[in-house]
Amino acid sequence: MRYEAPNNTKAAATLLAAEKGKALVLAGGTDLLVRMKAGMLEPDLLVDIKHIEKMRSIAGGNAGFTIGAAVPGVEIGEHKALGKLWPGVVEAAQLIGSDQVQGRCTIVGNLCNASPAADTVPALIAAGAKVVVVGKDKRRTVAVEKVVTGPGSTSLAKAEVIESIKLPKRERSSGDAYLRFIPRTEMDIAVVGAAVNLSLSRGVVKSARVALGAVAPTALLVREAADAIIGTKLDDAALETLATACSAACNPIDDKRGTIHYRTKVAGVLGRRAALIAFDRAGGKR
Amino acid sequence: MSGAHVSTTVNGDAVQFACPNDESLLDSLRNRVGLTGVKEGCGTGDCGACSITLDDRLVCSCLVLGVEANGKQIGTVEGLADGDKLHPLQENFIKHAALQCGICTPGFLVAAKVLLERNPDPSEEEIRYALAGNLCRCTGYDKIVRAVQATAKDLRKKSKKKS
Amino acid sequence: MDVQLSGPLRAAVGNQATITVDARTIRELFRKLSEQYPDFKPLLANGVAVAINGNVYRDDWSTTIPENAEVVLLPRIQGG
Amino acid sequence: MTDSTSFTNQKFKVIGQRVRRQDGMDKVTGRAKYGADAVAPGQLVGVILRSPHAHAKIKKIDTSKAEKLKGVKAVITSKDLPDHTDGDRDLLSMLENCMARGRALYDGHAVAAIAAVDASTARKALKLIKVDYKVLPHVTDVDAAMQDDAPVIHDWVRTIGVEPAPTKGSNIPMRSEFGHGDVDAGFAKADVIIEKSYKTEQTHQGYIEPHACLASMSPDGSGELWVTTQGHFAYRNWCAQLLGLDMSKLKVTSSEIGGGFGGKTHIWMEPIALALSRKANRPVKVVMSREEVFRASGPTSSTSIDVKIGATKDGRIVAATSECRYQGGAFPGSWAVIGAMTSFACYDLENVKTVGYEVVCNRPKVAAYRAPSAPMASFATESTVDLVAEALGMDPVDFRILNAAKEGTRASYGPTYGPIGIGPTLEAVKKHPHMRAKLKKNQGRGMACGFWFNFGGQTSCTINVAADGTVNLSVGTIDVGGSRSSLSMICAEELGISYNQVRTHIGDTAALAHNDMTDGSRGTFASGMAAIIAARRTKEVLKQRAATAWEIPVEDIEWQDGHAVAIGKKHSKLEPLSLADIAANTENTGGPVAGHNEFVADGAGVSFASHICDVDVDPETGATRVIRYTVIQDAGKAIHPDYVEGQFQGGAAQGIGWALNEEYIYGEDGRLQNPGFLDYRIPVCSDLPFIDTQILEIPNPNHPYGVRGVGETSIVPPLAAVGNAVSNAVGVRMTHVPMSPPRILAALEAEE
Repeated sequence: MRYEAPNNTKAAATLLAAEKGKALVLAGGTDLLVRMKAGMLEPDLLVDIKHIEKMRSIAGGNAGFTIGAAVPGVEIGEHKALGKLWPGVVEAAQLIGSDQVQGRCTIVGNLCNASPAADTVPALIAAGAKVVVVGKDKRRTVAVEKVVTGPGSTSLAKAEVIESIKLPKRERSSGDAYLRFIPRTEMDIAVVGAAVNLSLSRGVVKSARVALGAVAPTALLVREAADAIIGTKLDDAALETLATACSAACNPIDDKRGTIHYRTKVAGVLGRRAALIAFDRAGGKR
Repeated sequence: MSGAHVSTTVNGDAVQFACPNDESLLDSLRNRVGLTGVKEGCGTGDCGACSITLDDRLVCSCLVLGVEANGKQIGTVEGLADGDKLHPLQENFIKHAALQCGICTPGFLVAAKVLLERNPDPSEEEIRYALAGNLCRCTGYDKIVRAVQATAKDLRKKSKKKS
Repeated sequence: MDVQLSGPLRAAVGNQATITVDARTIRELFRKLSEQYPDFKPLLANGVAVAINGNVYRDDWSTTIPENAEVVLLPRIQGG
Repeated sequence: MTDSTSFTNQKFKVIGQRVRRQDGMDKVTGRAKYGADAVAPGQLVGVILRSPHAHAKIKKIDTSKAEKLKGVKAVITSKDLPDHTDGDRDLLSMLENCMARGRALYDGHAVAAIAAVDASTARKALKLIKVDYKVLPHVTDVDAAMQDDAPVIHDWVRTIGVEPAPTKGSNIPMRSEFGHGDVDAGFAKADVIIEKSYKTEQTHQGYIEPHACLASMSPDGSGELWVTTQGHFAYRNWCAQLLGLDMSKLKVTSSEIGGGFGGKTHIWMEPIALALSRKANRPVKVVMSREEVFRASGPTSSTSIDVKIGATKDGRIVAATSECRYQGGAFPGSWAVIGAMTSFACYDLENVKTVGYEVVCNRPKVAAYRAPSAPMASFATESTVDLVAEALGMDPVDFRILNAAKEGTRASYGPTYGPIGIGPTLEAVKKHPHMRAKLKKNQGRGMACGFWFNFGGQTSCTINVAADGTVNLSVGTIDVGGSRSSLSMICAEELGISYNQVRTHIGDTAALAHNDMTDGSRGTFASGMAAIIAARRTKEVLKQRAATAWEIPVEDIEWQDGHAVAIGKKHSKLEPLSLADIAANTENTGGPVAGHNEFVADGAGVSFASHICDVDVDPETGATRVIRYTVIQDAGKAIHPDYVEGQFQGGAAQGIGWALNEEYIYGEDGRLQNPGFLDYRIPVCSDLPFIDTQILEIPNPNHPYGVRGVGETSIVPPLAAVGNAVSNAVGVRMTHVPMSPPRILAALEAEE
């Protein structure tokens, strides 16, 4: 296995394109190295993107943030402006693993690992985030919900690498939240994840996006759940409709982490609870 | 497996080693640098026994490649004491019986040190969540949390005196 | 004296819960039981402990058994 | 007097203090050497190929390609481990468990092994071994394995303990029965009878240090083994027997041990490491991965238990029965026996009958786990006890106090109890402020009792006095949690010197006579008793030396506060001689001074605990948090209270993990689905509150200081304490452990 650490995105894409065998991007490595150790992955080339200056920083503000693909969770947590405007995205990023894992893991890695249970993906989808994809010859921007196509698979071409994540302009009176259910208080993979992002106008929900994780092969954007609360002050009836819509959208599996029945039920519970937090953060009063 | 020559700094000392590209930094530190205080409990980032600092960030050395350490600053449990003077955390772990078998202790000490540098006055809850990445099977964490609380108190007293 | 048996040991002595044996030490007790009940011997190899007046003796066969003592044979179990 | 082990109620100077542990410095600096930390010149890396099938015939193993790979120095299969067991079925099972002999019996069963120059070569070579399997039907569930149509795993298994003796093979190696009185007559008198069935899933000890060893064998049949173990003498004996070696030619040195809890009382890959080393004629280090630890070491039994308890209106239990079905993994064990023995050990019962069934399954061979088998039986009993109390309208603590065993009670497993602590722990529960703390909505409080036997066993130790008057104590019981410090305290107490003048070490198998393992909570009890006797013998030698120096009769000398003192007016001019004074001149008084003891430490006192637990249950998700926990346990006498508390807290934490989240999850294919700390969920720091402790000291009459074992009992009550708390919080009775969120939510929905 070769190890390369290029210092610009183009060079990374070129290395990936030139490799005849299996080439993989190494960001935080918190998933990749575990799989390599288990013998599930045997790459011929690792392209370490942590030496690419552009990918190591968080830029922007109200008009939109750009988070570099190699920024570790701990730095996302330390970014005060980001945490103020996008608390849901930040808390989702902070939920990935322990403090030790936070020192390495990245949200782009969390996305590209393509696990149905990834914590940041529902939060990013709810936020309306996009990713900047760089290939050997061209760049493109893709909505987060279009990146993962199934468990372990993405829409990225072989020579493509994600350079950054872009969060949209933040409107006034907006708030987001992400909640996940895990059996312990830490260190588990989400059994269910729910993210809600909403904006208010005169105390009424003007726009909303609701996304769920770990309840289907990919994270889901649940429009019916958002529709349930748009135009409301998040009254109990609206919340109940949202919860029902969340549960209805689920298409989960039975596995070692949870049952179909459990996930379906708890998706509604978490959707409701996340909506309440987001509403509160947006300055809403019930 | 092709390999790499790595120049790094471990506990303040310049260190060089050669390793295969797919070797974890944990294995490099244990088998090539000889720092067996860094422990492997799982190899998957779930137990924290291999905790080190990498450029002052807390990480699991099993989730870092040896080759990634090139040009970095590494801190391990072996670097905690200042000569024959133990770090206050080390003192308090002994004093408060915060270890039984001791295999998790190096990881806890490194993680707790990073915590107290970031947050000199953590609540019990903050301590518990900050140390959630370090598994201990012997103590039920009770005396570990108490040792960290005692250290935080000691260090705050000390910095008050200084200022 | 009366010797009470429990667990799988009962089966080795024809499913009796209590038998009468005269013995002054654990060694003598085991010797006599092995002579009288051929099924007892393989169980002895697996381990048998003897409770004499409530104290459990797992190893020392030289332990003496006082007169009128309560004697209970138990499987010699393992700890963690 | 010197060798007496009876309790004497002596006054202590050192015992009971909270001194600094002697291995602390090494353990906080990273210097302590564990199983994987040893290095030998020219050492090879050993790796093991494991079965991916739950049950399969091994038709052929082709190792030729692996052998040809450059850097591979030895490849072994069961052919390299010929049967030296001479008809000993248990020993043969042990050998077969270390490496499959024609059949893989569980997912993870070792099939072949390789020693190579480095890890990547070894891993590459593993992939070159071709195994031709014929997959056989498997069974992993304890109840399913007992059915007539279950695949029979060993055709030679005949159920012991049933009449008539079976002629056909089954998965039930043994039925055992305990009890006394007439349970039918007892139930006939009962006003309330509660009968309930319970299931508990398989858990693992979860020690953080994986199994690791460094083996070095020479062609002349001698060898050395550095290994993480709870019993290096047992490992020595077993490895020598399985490999056909002279025991005395194999020197086993125990490393620091990174947790064991029973899981390191059994050999796994150690004989393989030795066999690889023998074949390669080079040292071989084998370190299990975490996945290997879960798949192929010795977890505890999964169980299925029925309990029936009858009581009269006045709150007396008049009859109780239990049937304990314990899954013991791929080879016969005796785990249900212990379940049956401990089921009702806390209670004073006139009519009681308990039955145990050992069950063989296609899972790894079960090993001991802290008070092995007792937590599951206690879960079933203590849950039912709460139900009976509820049906009678009685307070569950009062109900237990009324029925608790006491001195003179005939235990349900046979013998009559001496002085015991169940009653006092329950009285302490009643008085504890925890019982009066306020609870909020969806919070509940539960309590439960637990029992463990505790063991003594074969023990030897040596005290060596150095020329400056400092002392070494060498013991042969592994220090799993701080016992070296406790033993130094004991030695200091007896010799009348300070704790810092004594240093305790673990001797290797060549340095001391045989010692049983550190299991059954025996480490400090047995080695402590041995050290007391050895120290008293050392004092006799020291007195004799003083007598020689002074040229007076030894009868005129007493040992006081670390000094030989000549008694009587005629000796008034003789200044007392300190231990150091005597030690400085031993060459003139008869040579080096030492004290030994080799004996069987019988008389371990039984131990009881009562736990109180508060939980908070989220009724919408089933998530359960333990918010307050109190352990009250009888220690007999706490030598070092910090480490007694540590045992109480650690056991409680393991029990809480078992109660809420820990379980082996097998797929339909019989493969373990969660062999890692990610999905085998042991409690993390943020899952637990502080665990309060209260040490009771009801002296064990058979120990000079009154010590009882303390290590194991604390894991027994938590399963039921948590279950009873959940029931009191949200009104559902959980009968399946772990009480994971999906199970609690399902129970809540069923209740609706």
